[in-house]
Amino acid sequence: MTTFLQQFVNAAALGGVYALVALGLTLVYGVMRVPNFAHGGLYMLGAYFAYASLTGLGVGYIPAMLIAAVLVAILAALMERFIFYPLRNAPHVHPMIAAIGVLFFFEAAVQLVWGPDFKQIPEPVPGILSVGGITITWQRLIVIAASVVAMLGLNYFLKRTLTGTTIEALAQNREGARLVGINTNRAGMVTFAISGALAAIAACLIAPINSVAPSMGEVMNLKVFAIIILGGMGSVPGAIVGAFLLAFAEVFGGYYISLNFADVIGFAMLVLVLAVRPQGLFRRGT
Amino acid sequence: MLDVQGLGIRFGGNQAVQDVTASIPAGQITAIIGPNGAGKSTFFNLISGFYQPTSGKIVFLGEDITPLKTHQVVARGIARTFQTTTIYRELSVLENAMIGHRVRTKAGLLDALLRTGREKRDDQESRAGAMRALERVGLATQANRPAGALTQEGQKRVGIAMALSSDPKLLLLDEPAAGMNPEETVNLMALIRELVAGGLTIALVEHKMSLVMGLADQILVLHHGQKISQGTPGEVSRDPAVIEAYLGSHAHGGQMGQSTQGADHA
Amino acid sequence: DKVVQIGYSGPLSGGAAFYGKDVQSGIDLAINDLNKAGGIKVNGEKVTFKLVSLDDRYLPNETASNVKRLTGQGIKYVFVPHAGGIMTVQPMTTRDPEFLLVAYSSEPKILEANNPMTFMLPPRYDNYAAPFVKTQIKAFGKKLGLVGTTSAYGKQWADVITDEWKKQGGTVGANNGVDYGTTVDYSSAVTKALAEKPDVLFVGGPSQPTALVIKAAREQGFKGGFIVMDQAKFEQMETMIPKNYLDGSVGVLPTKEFSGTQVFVTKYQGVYKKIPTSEAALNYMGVNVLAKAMELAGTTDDPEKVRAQLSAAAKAIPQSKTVYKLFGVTPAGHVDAEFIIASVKGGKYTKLRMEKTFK
Amino acid sequence: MLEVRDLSVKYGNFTALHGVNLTVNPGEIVVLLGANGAGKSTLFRTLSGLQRPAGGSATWNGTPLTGGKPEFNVSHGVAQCPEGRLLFPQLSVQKNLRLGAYVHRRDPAGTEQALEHVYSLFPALVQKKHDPAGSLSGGQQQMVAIGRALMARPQLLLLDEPSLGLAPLVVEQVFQVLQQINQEGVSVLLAEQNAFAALGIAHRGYVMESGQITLQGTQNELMNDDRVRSAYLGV
Amino acid sequence: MKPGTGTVGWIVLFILAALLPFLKPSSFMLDVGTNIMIWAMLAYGLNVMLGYTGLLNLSHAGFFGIGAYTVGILTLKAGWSFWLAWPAAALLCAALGYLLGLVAFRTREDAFSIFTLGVGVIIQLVINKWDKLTGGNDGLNGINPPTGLEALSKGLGLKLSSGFYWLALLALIITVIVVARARYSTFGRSLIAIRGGEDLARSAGIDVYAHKLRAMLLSTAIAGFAGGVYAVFVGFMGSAVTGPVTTFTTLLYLLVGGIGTMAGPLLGTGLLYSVAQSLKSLQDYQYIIFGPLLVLLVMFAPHGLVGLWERIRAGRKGGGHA
Ligand SMILES: Nc1ncnc2c1ncn2[C@@H]1O[C@H](COP(=O)(O)OP(=O)(O)OP(=O)(O)O)[C@@H](O)[C@H]1O
Ligand SMILES: Nc1ncnc2c1ncn2[C@@H]1O[C@H](COP(=O)(O)OP(=O)(O)OP(=O)(O)O)[C@@H](O)[C@H]1O
Ligand SMILES: [Mg+2]
Ligand SMILES: [Mg+2]
Repeated sequence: MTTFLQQFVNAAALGGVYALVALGLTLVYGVMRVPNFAHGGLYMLGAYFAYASLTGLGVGYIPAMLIAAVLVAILAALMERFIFYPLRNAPHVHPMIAAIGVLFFFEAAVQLVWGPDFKQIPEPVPGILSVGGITITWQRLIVIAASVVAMLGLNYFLKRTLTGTTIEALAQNREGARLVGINTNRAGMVTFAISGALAAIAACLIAPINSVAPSMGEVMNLKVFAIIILGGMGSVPGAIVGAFLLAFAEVFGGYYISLNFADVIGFAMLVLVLAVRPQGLFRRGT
Repeated sequence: MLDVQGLGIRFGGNQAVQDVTASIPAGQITAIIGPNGAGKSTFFNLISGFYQPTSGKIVFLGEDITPLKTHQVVARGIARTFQTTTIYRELSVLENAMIGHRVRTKAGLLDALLRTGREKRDDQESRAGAMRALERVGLATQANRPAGALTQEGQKRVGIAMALSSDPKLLLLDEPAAGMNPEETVNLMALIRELVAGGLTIALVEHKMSLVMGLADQILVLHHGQKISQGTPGEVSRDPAVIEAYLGSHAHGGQMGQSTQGADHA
Repeated sequence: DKVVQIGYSGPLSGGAAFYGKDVQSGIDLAINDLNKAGGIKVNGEKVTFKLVSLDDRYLPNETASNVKRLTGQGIKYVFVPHAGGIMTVQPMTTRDPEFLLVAYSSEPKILEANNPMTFMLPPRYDNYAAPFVKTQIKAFGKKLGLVGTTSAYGKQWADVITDEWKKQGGTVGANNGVDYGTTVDYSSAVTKALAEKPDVLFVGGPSQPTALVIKAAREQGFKGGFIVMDQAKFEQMETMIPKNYLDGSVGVLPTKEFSGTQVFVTKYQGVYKKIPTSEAALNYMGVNVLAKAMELAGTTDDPEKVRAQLSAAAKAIPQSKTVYKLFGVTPAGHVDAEFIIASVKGGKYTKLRMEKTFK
Repeated sequence: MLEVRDLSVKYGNFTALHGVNLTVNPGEIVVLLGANGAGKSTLFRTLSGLQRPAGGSATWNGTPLTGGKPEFNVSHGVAQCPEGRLLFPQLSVQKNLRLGAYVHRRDPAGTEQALEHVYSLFPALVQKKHDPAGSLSGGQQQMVAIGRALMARPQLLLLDEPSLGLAPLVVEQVFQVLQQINQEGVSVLLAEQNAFAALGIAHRGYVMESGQITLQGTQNELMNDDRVRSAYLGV
Repeated sequence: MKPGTGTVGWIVLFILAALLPFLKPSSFMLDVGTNIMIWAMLAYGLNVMLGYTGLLNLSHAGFFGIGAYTVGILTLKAGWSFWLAWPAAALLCAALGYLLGLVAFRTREDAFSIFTLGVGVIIQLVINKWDKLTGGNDGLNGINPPTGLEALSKGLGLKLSSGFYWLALLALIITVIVVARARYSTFGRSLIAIRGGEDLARSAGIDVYAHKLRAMLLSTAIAGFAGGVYAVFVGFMGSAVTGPVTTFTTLLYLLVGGIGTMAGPLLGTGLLYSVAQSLKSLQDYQYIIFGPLLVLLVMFAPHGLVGLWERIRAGRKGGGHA
């Protein structure tokens, strides 16, 4: 029983990690339909910028996170301006390939600057919480909480604020959006900037749990794309449910079946869900 | 030719088509009219197998086609066009029509790979069938132009040619005259008449009363998904329910434009 | 004057780049040392070296391609640091053109291929099993849990340790290995392994994830010992997690703790600003042995002759050039050196004795 | 006042408009007639800033409209109900309409009022307000498009074939409303295939052929012009 | 549209390519040539789905792997001749592709891509974990060259690498013929219709589902066919090449060459593979250059090399379509 509960907590923490990364992507992929494969790269850069701020500038954890968020946001906005915007009318695979090119570039650049070795970001709140034999580190609790907060915030932003609606409108019909007076250039950049900032914040929160390495984004990339489709494109609650679902499938699949096949189980569940509900969990069928 | 019985479909809480029983007689032109959102396009979508009805039955030439998939319905001889012009803009006019002919050919992947006699025959037949259709709509000379380069009206004709090349017995046209000026509308009416004279049965949805009144042998009126009237143009345009729901002052004028002007000056 | 090119095909980008780079740094350092010292004299001619590196992203087919390219440029000595690549190119060594394959991988199968042109640098990992198991059973108890990485190499390790553990009378729980390269959080694997209440955990993969596994186990209250696979380096792990977490572990002694390695360690740190691991040290050794063998063979063009002189070369050069104490090279092409393992207690490394070594 | 001077527009090497001259005086309804492909939509797109001209100018009360920034044009009082509707298919009808008032986002009260007005004009939309616009029937979508343009509360309203796909009764209403808002001071430029209805409410009109204005005149002049009668009125 | 025009060019190209080994190029050159042809075949297979049918199947490399492993396992463990195992591998992939399609075609667009991505990951992981059959992480080592290949090369006074080169060329020629025939046929035109718009194709009377299934079958068969050559060529099979990364690489080749074109897959693979090889010596800088290069290619040659060529040929005549 303790083991079961411990696994439950583990799954929740992993779900939090997935959700945090997926939420940043929801905005550009789920809503704007831009398959930004460089999102994993932005996530990775976020971790490195924070690392550099911590070790190079000697600032604290929170300032480092803010610096990283701002830098990555700027970078993401520039990407929108110079790559995705010009490709807005091209078929889907074009921006996807361009994004992969950017990802290659980011990884190589980071390796050149910081080397290929793993880096450490220490936990800002070290220590563990232990209740009745169940343990969880504070950092993981923070991740879970942050993912829920980010989800609520993002959902509110998209569904209840005008800027949010603007983003959705822009994604669904760019000309229509311009025609009602939306500055689509700016809105597009703002959207990417928000997504970039979310990626960086996610990276800063997750880095102390996992490692900081040039390939850290790649590992996440496929999973978070899958999560967004699993939850239903454009649905923020869907993304978070998808994230936790995948995490639980992996953890409990690994626990009851075989750890060797944990990843297989995760993707098998994805495939299964899509076979039954092709439009994802949270989107109404058309 | 086509009989529907108790046909209905709901989208969530919205009963878009409800308990419609009607028939489309062979060799005639049946017009379907009704206010916006009455369920006309949905009615066509049901017949062509695009949507599965939630109730009712569709019988075509004595066969129950309700459960059939769209391509099977087309194979039985029902073709259609869409309300907004949808064609393959980047393909040539001829290719568009050839795609429409696909349902009459059998050659598959294996035939393609082995270049069998069937493949060669089917290919020639597609070309011939497509050209026949293009001639019928008057586009034969434009066969090799990209369809997207044609005018709106030309594109509408491409859409009709695509439907015609499947050798249909029944043709469903959804607002074929939308966006056409009076002159073009008259041309279209002539085309439709010709098609019917050639043995085709046509059902069409249209808001242009000049066309409807000038062409239809029979009119079916939908409102809120239900059939509220059916009859000859004369009968329908005198039906108070139809006037109330749809025609308004147009009931008495032939040309809708004139009556608007009249209302204006009133 | 003559320049001899040394080929290298390893992962220089992607998830394993850190590993490929570490290996490359050892080769590079040795070549620079040799060149700075004015090169070597072969048959009266001055010979310097040049490294030609190609990225293979850890993919054996890329390694094969790279090796063809390198040998096509007339290169006769190629370093490859992963078992998959090594075994893919082994059959090519004796085809025209011939070349000497310097293999950096502790996989015993490399030797089983009986390839006459292979020169294998690290000790076989099956050497470690017996002393590791003996120490940990004695110190902690008879129940073993497995949370190693699931790379080819990690799985072999797990098998060897399992066999040895049973042989010495212990019991082994289910294998809860996970891929250290792609796993985002190790907690659940650790939880599963700990559910069987093991006394000792087998862990290991690259240092950083290994440290995270150890951390997760300690955080979940594990008090027992660890058997750490040779791929993970204590000297790197101790910078990542609290040192006391490592207490009760057995693994390979950090390079800097070997006697006589200080010269190398200082030199390496001066250039690369980081602690050298055995990746760098063994490849540094490999290049030096190779160079010496060329001197002894009196040729740089005939890899077969050079190969024949490897053992003599190993014995002829000082420890400053081999880093570790070398006894020679076996006829099968395997380095015969003193390799020491250690257990950690109170942050200190205690050397363990090896009773018998496979060569 | 809308002043279009020698406006030319090119798509690649194809010239869609050749030096078009046209004016809409304050408070006027002006109709633009033309066959398919004449260039009407091109002119409208240019006036909204969606298309950059190759030459010439277009100004609204002296403000140039040709800067290629639609948002600028809308905020200066020029709104369009475009060909092809350009709705946001997955957003609800209500959100589509509200976005029409994007330039008035600092005036929520005015927006609410406009919204009420649009709903009263198209009661069919009331029960659809929470449905995604893409699920509506063709005619209902056209209503949303017109409604969205009205939401911007423009001084100059550009309508590109607003009656497309609308039931006759609704067309009648739309034209009545156009007259009504025109009387409230809004200038209207209207492209229509339904020439009778359009000329019926217009003060003046232009005829465009192959990207050029070939005829212009008052309502009466056009109504009685033989060419117009045969080509556009179908008599 | 007219298959006639290009045919002569293709024949000349293939004859020249077949003569290349007699110029005695280095074995590395031949190796590059062989690699290009194998990956180009994979790209042709992907093109059948993406270029003609408009669906991005991200499990494509999985079928390449299944084909390769089938050849590896059948020749190594069951003692089959390569010449028998090879077609068997293609057939197996066709059958599996068909089965996958039965389920996968319930989804559309991005969901289809992600669905197949999941399948691709599963295929790779299963290959990786099924130690008994596939050798797991160790892979399959020592897959022998096809019988007769060495004798053929030696007989002509050439090395084995020439033999592999010809084998790949033969396979490529077969692939190109098959793909060309499929494309320029009644069947192929229907695929193009599906790519242009599924709903429209359906209402035009095309059995969309059945056509997609057949396209998938053809595409995966080609992938397996390419995999078979790969297995004997490298002589070693590891699971790494069977994963989505390989699919993405192939996608790159296809995009750079020109999606939906006949020459695109070969051109794109040829260019990118060579560029990647020449960048290799730059080591740390290879992706610093390769990444932006991709971005530039996508932005300034959106229709790939073939599109670029057509634009140049159209010359000053202009007429760029939007
Ligand atoms: N896919 C769908 N999902 C939800 N609602 C739908 C869908 N298709 C149609 N409807 C609804 O069904 C009703 C009928 O629509 P339909 O398109 O059949 O109308 P119509 O009679 O063709 O109108 P119009 O003359 O404006 O084209 C409308 O209220 C519409 O909103
Ligand atoms: N994006 C474009 N690229 C190239 N040519 C175009 C483009 N848009 C329109 N055209 C061409 O410009 C000409 C004018 O088109 P426009 O849409 O302005 O005509 P219109 O008068 O609105 O016609 P309709 O009554 O069909 O709406 C046509 O010949 C059309 O083919
Ligand atoms: Mg309709
Ligand atoms: Mg127009």
